[in-house]
Amino acid sequence: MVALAAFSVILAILGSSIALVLAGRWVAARADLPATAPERVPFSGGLPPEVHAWNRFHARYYVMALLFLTFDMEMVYMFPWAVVFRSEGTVAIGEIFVFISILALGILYAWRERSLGWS
Amino acid sequence: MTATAWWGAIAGVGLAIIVGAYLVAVADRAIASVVAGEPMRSSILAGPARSVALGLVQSRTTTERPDGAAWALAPALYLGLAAAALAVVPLSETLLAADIENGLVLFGAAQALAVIPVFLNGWSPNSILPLIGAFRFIAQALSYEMPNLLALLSVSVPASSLSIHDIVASQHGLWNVVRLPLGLPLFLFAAASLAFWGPMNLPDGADLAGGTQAETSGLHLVAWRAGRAAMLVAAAAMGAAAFLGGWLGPGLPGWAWMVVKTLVLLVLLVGSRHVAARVRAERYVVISWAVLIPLALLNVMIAAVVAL
Amino acid sequence: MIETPLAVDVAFWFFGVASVVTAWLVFRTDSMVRASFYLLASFVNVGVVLLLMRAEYLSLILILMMAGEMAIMAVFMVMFMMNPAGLNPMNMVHQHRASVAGGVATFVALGAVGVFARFPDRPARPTGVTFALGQELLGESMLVFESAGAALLATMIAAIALASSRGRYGQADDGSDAPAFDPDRPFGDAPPRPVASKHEEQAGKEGADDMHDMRNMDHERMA
Amino acid sequence: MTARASAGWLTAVAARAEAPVFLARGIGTADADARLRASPRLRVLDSPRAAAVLVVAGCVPTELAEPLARVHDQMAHPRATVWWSGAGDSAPPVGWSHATIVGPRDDIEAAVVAAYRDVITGARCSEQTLLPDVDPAPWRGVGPYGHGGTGMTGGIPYGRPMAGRGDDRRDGLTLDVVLARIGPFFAHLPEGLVLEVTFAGDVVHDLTVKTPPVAGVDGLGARLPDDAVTATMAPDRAVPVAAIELARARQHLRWLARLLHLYGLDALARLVATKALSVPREPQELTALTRRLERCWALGWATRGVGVIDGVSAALWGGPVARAAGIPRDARANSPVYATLGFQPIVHANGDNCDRWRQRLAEAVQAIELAARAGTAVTEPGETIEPAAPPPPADFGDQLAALLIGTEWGDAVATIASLDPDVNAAGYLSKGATV
Repeated sequence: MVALAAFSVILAILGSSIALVLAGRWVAARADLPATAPERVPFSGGLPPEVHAWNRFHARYYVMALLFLTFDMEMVYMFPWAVVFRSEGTVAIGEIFVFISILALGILYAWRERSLGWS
Repeated sequence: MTATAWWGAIAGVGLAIIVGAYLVAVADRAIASVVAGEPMRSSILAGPARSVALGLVQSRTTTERPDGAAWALAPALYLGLAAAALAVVPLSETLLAADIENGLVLFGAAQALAVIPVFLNGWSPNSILPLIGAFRFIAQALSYEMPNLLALLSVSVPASSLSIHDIVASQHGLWNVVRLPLGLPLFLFAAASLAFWGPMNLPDGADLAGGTQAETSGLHLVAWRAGRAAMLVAAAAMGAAAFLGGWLGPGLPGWAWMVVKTLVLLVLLVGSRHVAARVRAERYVVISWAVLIPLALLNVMIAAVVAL
Repeated sequence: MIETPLAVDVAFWFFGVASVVTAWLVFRTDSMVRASFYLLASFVNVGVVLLLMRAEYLSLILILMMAGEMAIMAVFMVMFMMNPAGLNPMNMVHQHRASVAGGVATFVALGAVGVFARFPDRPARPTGVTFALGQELLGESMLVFESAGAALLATMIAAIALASSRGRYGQADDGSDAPAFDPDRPFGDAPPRPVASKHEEQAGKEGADDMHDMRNMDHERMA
Repeated sequence: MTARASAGWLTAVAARAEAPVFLARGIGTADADARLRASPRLRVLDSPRAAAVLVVAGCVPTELAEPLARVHDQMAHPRATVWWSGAGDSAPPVGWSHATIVGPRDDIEAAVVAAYRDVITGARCSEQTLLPDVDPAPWRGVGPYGHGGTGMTGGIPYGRPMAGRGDDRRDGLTLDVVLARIGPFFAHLPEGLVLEVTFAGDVVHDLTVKTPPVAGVDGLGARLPDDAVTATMAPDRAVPVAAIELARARQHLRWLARLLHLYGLDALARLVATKALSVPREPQELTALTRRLERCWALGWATRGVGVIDGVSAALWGGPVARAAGIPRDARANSPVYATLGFQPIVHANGDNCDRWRQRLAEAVQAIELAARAGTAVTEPGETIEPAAPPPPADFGDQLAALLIGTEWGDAVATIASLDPDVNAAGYLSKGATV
């Protein structure tokens, strides 16, 4: 169970820094006066907004996001391969070469279809 | 792991984050005054402390209908993830906050999770300029997470382990920056992109009037800047451990070498802000997919050949 | 029975319940962004429970992948769902009775497996999970590894072909007429197209096609 | 006296920090930006939220008073205002009685730092809200779903409507388009310019230029020699060439400082701002700066091929924008006194953002050389002077719309900044466009 103690350190660090920042923020905000209506208007140079800023934002990189999903999957296989590579020897080189070239083909196709940038 | 070691680890990482963030602010001001051709002034050392005091004095502004909880969580989660990422990096052979067998994967997970608070910091104020900054950052983080992970992966191949302690130990004879020349520049460029520092500052750029922090002030802004500085410190520390041989080095004790190497990389990362102009979002994303990821894959192949 | 210290039990129950609560919140919240990040929180809690079961690599890689994927899900949900930030009330649950019945049924089934099945009494090895996975990948299930690569390539090319609006040959909808929306022109009844060169034909289109030419103009400038 | 100010030592430390300043640029004070940016004791911010001191530079016409009051209210407490009257010494309107008044020639830096120190330590109380505290979007809870909509859409939730859908120009997805008015005091647009931008994502879907009608600006006709070069005019008196060229160099350096800040190079912006305030006599200093910017490949990489203006529209813009697009039109070319000084117009080729900043930097270096060589040479009366920043063409709005529709917002701001239209000088603001 020794290794779990290391993870408890990580969770404690994460929890304590979140708690510290939220507590500091709460203490600092206690002395603030409540914001009046003009103070709450979002800033865009001085004029009030017409509509809520939250909208169905037309993110232009949706094709690149789909490409990212497949590369995220690739990482799942690459980490274990990296760990056992030295003990497996040359067969592992061949295997990863095939794996990487298949995925590089995907990037080449995406780049040639000009779908990596803003569509 | 005795209780004292447990508390010592947490206090140590907290201290490292605070000192590291302060050093980032001081280095930023020092390099700025050198580039601007001004004489060194005492306010460079005391400046960050004064701006933190200003943050405590200043009130926290809000917008008409924000997503309050998400807005409050954003800087806190970002600082927490930076601290978790730093906790995995060993200071010396024995001084290690969290000796985890898959330390590299945890560092990658912390940097991947760090996308969420930056998006929330831009999404929550319900104001158009931060919103654009938030969506820009997702494009940037998605495309620069791959070179980051692949650069780290190439380092774990010769060490045949994902524990950063073993990776540093595997560099005993030869540092990885020599063995895998492509690795360090790729990693620094990708890490600076994930921390959106300097030329990669798309989400908080001046063309969006401050981007995700356009509606923030007071302690929220101080926490946000501390989180960004902490993420830079984590990236510099990981770069030093993975590529510059961590605590290895003649003469000085282990932890001194690690601190020196981290500071060198930190100054390099911080200095990039005053050297290069901000990139254009579209070109920058295409560069990652078309150039950096193939290079990173090539780097993994080189690591495989080298490690045979 | 595997003897686990108290701290691990407390952590297991805490993160287990947290995972269920955040999964429940996914359907109780109006905002799409909050829904996707509650789902991420639920996955991260499941990741930590995996950690307690000593599957260290699987939990960390789960958290790493889910972070990227939930960010993408948030972007897509905000883009295509109707209520990006929950300012209007949102109700994502349909057929209440059927879904409640389905939920209870699956819980009972899984609970039964959990309680009555005889699990092997061989605790997972504390370290070296990644090493074992690696040997498995390079050993018997190398076929799985390589076919996964081919499957990933197939998904990549399919996603790009379907999603991108313009390929290297130009607009994806060139030559196909948008369905007519005005009632008096029945669907599919495209006006007879004069025989003309491709470029002239686009210029000749009337009405809302200046948008089309604008896009072509952008297209040339973009190329 | 907010309760916070009583924590003595904390405010004392905070008072010695760099004063966060938000600059609201009105009409007439051209070098406000450079003066504040050059000072190491101030930090000029792009958003008023984190600013403690609002500096109002120049005279703010009555139409911009309401947006100015809103920018003032958007600042965090404790806040102070410094009214820096430009050429026309207009006193601040009635609501601003608490502001510090600073004349055009006084030391603005000291005044801002003093105002900041007083307001942080509590010696001067934080300014209250100027606009009436009535909720601008009052209607929140009416209708079956508490917002007047039906089912899960529509209505005015929390008093403001949601964005509507619109067909897209680039990839045809009909998603939301957001109408945003990028206001008169946006840091990187020309003074007083209001852009009504419809965003489809971060791409500009539609753009109309709305500049507020500014009555009474024409009274600024009598321009100081310092700004003689900003308005196309043929003065009936002889003007020393050295004064014209130094003013031209100063105008270009001011503009370059703002552009470098837009691209994130804050330290370089401060360096160029200090050079803009005291224009160096010999050109070596500037040539070193030119080499540094040329070597900064990222600046070229970020600006190459963006905002290309060529052909007819470049000729309409005139001045450095035309010369950067290859049109060698320069009023100085056919003036005899410049011929004696051996003046050759500088021309660049492809008229994109990159060539425009190279053009202006080269012209600044050339202007300093001319000023050094000119000595006491003067222009003849009635000879037209080539303005450093000529007024924008008449159809400024349509030009911008044609140029920027379909581009990403970052490129759009960079392109507008690279044009540097001097909206005030031509009295352009007095054209009847409503906010």
